[in-house]
Amino acid sequence: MELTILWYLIPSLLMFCCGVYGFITRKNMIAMLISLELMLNAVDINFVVFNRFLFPGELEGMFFTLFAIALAAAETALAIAIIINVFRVSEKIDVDDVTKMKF
Amino acid sequence: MEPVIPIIILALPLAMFLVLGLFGHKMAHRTAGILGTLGMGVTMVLAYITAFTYFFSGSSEFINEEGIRLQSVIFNWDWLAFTDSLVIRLGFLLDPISALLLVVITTISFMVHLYSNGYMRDHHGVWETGFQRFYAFLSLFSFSMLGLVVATNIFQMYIFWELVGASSYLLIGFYYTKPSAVSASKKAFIVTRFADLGFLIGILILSFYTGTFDFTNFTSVGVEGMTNVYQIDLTTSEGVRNWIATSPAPVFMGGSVLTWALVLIFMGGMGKSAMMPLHIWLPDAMEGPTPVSALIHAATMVVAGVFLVARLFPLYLMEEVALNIVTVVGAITAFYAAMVACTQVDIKRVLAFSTISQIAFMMVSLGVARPEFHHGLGYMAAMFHLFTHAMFKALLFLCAGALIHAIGSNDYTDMHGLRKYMPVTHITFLVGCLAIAGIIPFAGFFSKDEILTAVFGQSIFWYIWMSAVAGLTAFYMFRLYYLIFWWKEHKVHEGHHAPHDQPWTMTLPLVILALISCVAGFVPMGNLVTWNGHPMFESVNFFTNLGALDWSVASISLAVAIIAILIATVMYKKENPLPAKMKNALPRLWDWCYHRFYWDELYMFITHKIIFGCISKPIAWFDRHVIDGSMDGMAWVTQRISYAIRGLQSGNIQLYVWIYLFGVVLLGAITAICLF
Amino acid sequence: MFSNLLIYFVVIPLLMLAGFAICKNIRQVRAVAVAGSILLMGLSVWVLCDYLALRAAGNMEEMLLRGEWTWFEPLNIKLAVGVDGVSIAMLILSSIIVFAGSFASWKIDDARHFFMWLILLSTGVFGFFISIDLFTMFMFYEVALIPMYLLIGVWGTGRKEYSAMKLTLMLMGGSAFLMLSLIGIYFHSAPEGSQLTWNILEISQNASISTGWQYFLFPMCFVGFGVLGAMFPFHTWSPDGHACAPTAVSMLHAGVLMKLGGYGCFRVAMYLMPQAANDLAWIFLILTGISVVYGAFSACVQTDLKYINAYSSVSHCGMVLFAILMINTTALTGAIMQMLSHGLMTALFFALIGMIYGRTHTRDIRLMGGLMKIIPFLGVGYVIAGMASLGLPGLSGFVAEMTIFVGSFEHTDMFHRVFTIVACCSIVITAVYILRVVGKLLFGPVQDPHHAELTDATWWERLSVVTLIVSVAAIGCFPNFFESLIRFTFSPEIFHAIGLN
Amino acid sequence: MESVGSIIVYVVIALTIVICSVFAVTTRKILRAATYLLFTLFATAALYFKLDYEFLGAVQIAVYAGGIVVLFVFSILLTSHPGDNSAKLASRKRALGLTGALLLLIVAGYSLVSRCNFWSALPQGENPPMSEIGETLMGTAHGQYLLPFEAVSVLLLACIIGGVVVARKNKN
Repeated sequence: MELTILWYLIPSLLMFCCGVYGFITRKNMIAMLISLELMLNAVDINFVVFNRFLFPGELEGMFFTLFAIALAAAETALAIAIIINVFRVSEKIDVDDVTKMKF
Repeated sequence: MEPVIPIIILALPLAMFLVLGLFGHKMAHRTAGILGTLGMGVTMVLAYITAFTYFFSGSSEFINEEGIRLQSVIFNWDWLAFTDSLVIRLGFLLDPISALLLVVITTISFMVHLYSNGYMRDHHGVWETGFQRFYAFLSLFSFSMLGLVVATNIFQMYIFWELVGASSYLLIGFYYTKPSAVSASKKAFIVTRFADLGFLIGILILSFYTGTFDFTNFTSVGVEGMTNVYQIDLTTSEGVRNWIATSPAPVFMGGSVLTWALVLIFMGGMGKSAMMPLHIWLPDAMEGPTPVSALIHAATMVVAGVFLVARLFPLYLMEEVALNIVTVVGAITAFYAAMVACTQVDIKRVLAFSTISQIAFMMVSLGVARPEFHHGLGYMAAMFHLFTHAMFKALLFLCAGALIHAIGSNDYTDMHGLRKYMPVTHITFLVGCLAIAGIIPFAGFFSKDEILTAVFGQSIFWYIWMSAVAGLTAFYMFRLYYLIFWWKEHKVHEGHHAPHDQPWTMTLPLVILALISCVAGFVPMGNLVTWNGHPMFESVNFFTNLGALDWSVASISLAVAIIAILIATVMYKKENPLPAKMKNALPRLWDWCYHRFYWDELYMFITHKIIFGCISKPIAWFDRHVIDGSMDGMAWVTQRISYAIRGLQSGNIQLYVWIYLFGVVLLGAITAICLF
Repeated sequence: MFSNLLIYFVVIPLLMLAGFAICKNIRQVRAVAVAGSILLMGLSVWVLCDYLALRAAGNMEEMLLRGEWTWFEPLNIKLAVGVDGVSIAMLILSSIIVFAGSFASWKIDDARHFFMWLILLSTGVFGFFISIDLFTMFMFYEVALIPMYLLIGVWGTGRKEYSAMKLTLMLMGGSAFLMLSLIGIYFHSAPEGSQLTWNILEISQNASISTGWQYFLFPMCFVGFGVLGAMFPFHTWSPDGHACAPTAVSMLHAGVLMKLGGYGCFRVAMYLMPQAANDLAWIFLILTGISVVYGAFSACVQTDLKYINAYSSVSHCGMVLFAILMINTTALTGAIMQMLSHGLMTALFFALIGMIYGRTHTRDIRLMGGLMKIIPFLGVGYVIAGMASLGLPGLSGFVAEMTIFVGSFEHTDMFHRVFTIVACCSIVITAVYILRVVGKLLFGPVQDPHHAELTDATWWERLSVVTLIVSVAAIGCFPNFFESLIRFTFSPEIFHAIGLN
Repeated sequence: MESVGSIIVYVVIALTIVICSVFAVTTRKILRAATYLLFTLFATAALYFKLDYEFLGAVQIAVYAGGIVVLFVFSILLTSHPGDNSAKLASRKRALGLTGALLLLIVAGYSLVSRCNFWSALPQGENPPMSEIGETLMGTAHGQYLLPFEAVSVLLLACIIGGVVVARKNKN
């Protein structure tokens, strides 16, 4: 059996769908953030896989993933800071409670 | 002629208006009165000089070797150039009728200025409020009227035509705290404005097809070898007619363009001269101070319509239809106004209707004038009557003013038997009545006789009709005379002193005008004013007019007048039940006459119910609710939609994500399906 | 750049704005406003003299005192200025009204900010009249419109927020059309392959807008400007807007801003797209013909002084557009005269209404009466304004209307004739509503005993009113000067639409 | 032809990824979700190793698994009360999530399966040497990444400051 590109992409797709499901259904903002990380990770995998399979000599995909990881780290840190701040104000971190940022 | 004097004639009243209008309220009443009167006096003298120069100097500018009087443009300044040929000029055209009118206007105006010094204060010598304003307006009116009669082109005439309308408005509404005066002034302005609309459109038509505004281009040819001197010549008018007949679209809705233009211009004249059915403003205009009625609404402004037709007379000769319309309108108006005058109670109203009737006489006279008949006798007769009528009607109005001033009421029911208390007024009023009734040798006799002769020459039917009107005239004037000065003895009210004659400032004009009314008939008008400047007589002396009478006509009209006066004497000299009997015998007719044939009600209905109620109000409603409503509606719909889609912006991030995802999936699905 | 005289029409107001920014009290604000407006008046007279001198010296160019400074190279946008007789007439009108308006708002609340916005507005107005670059023109046009929102919304009376919003939205709606058409014109401004331009003189010279495009762009452009010119049925911002605006704003708005509409209509729409102007004029002629009569009839039954005047403006401004659409020299000259005349007399009207309202605190004519006896100066002013409006000879309304009528009558076909006569009828209706107001408001017995104690005009009010009356009378008495100033622009060689007609 | 060992490794990795992802989003205990996330990240790192990207795998473990997950755990501890479970999901919400995820899965899976016609085996490749990675990251020539690197470093700095500012306790 040959492990073609498809075999690598399918777990990544499933991971992404899990992320989507989690992001839509979770109430807890940290849990939503976790789902977000899943999605990001799935994307990272894709970059790496495409890079490896289609352009074996190049490093673009790898670097993109590298930067994505850095960005994810930054984003998580900031999001968590916000969440903690929200928690201080409302003692809860449910996303339904933070709907004032509209209109 | 040097233009200095004509310029001053126009400039002086204007200057008086500006001075009195701007600084009048800082002046003493007496100063303002004297200033205004003096200004007008000087103007009068200058106008006399001008007219005298014109008629009698024999200068080649004014009369040629054959004795034909010429039109002379003294000055003509460009005021507004629409195109190269269509230029409004302000100028001074001196010809027989303008010279005549200069004399009439300045004379009456001066008399009125003088008279108002006494009239515009009460018995204790307290000046009327706004006395200075009154003089300012009088000066404005005189300026405008003078400008009107000396107009060199039809647009200048229109300009001053509007100005006299405005000054008439201001003067009728002089007692502006009185609602009736305010509404009368408004009515006068709007009715004449409506007529002016016709005038304006007429001007537009005429000027468009002829490419000129100048009167001299319509009616005259230039005199060879002289600039600015013209002679009336029918070939010019024929040229105009033929030119229009060959221009594009010479016919409009059945009438030739020239007919339309002339009829529309005549409509302007009908408005100003209070011809039926545009007469309704004049009786109401009597709300103004009586001197104003004498000046504007009897002697000068109201004859502007006659003057207008006379000015364009050679053009009117080109269109028989237009002249016939003038005749018919005049004849009907004359009869109507005379009928109404027989029943009115307010003495100024009687005089107002009498004025309408007399102006209608002039119109008829113009309407029947033809060059074939006695060198256009009707034209001369109209001008003659204009002149004499101005004198005796101003006299009558000033007498009425004296009576009103003394009694404090306009109705003859408050007067009766005043002959002993006010002898001067009595005599002068009687002179006026005799003049208007057409008793020899007073002024009215001659002019009215000429008119009747002219009518007789054209149509027997209208001759009988106009003679009847003349009889009615004599009847209602003497009815008025008897009801004021005779009927029953005056009872002195408690606490009132007996009425008495007035101060000299008021008496003097009465006497002067009465004297003029006695002798004006002997002015040999046939040699001074004719439609084409041709003199009617070989030579003239004091009795020319008398000698020229057509006694077959004159004796009949004299007889009619005397019979009418006798009837009036029988009915009204002593208090008796005859008038009441007559009223009861013809109740319907009397009612209609008394209510002026319900014209005012008809107009009220048209303006209030139809124009305001059925046009203006619906339009205003339409604007507020439909037009504005549709704009507001658009705003409303936008707002509704905004509110509706605002729910999507719920703040629920998960929903946003789902929608976003849905969109992405949808796009992906579409792409996937389309690509495979 | 500063050697060009015209640029100072923008520079002076901007300096005035800076001046207001550092003013400490109302006296200084007034001083700046008066000094600035006098400077502007002087400048406009100077420009007039310069212009006349150049013309007398035989300079027959279309526009004089031209200048050009690029400010966005890639799109060829320039600040291009230049004037002809019409623009000069408009500049003089604007400066007179700004002057009178400054005096009319002597006692306004929060004067500093009020004047800042007012002067910003007039910057736009002046800029609009001197520009010959479409883009700059449009920019100034917007600068003139936007402050109106704040001026009405903050300093107005009555339903001011609603009116301000309505006015701004409707005018913005017009601007949207306008912008579309201006951009359209830009992209057809030059023949294929050569440099596109915004400069109206060059566009007119190139004459490269195809007839099809003209048919598309002309209506948009005309409607865009027509909204500001209160063309039926886009006029409803005007009654509400005027009714709620403070005095000086009403004056400036009716007096000058509405003229932007008419000016734009002929300077942009008709001048650049002569073919479409000729072919499509009839559509707008119907609308403006309706405007003229419709506004007059509406005014007859209004009870609010400002509404009466606003509807009368609809009628008179309708006359402006009506005359423009007649496309001949006389009528177009008349249209500009009517703009001048209407600008001055409406400003006068609004000034007087503001002054009366400031005293009686009502604008309902049913609640007032006999004011002539109590406040004679204002009363006389009002009568004069009314007389000007109904076309009394010697005042400006007459010459303007007569020029229009004479010009309109040059068309011999039934369609034009009928509309000319319909327009003529408005002079009667005008008399009806003017006299109705004058009769109710000024004459008759005093309605409200409280009014008996009112005081007559103060010196600054007198100054404002007298300035306007003198201007109205000057035009009315010496019309030939103004008409010959204007007429040059409308020769068939310059204004191609006339040649095609 | 892939070696059996390699296939087994792949299967283990893939199963871990899928199962742990599913658990990470379905478990009701938040701390467990973080733990499942950790496993998923490890599995991803293993995938990178398997694809010969050792440096990337190391970074994945260090930053993601080591850094971010710790951050999560800390924040969970800071914000949740003891014994706190996530509330039960409303069925509407679950349906929403499921439809979204499944739709995505179907569409993406379909296009993936139908479009992935480049059935190539894993090409021969080498683990990029560390020096090459370093040069690529630090170079300024074409295809080198100094500028993004700097940008990311600035971003991280901003992030640190932002985090401090946002999370700082208000004085009042």
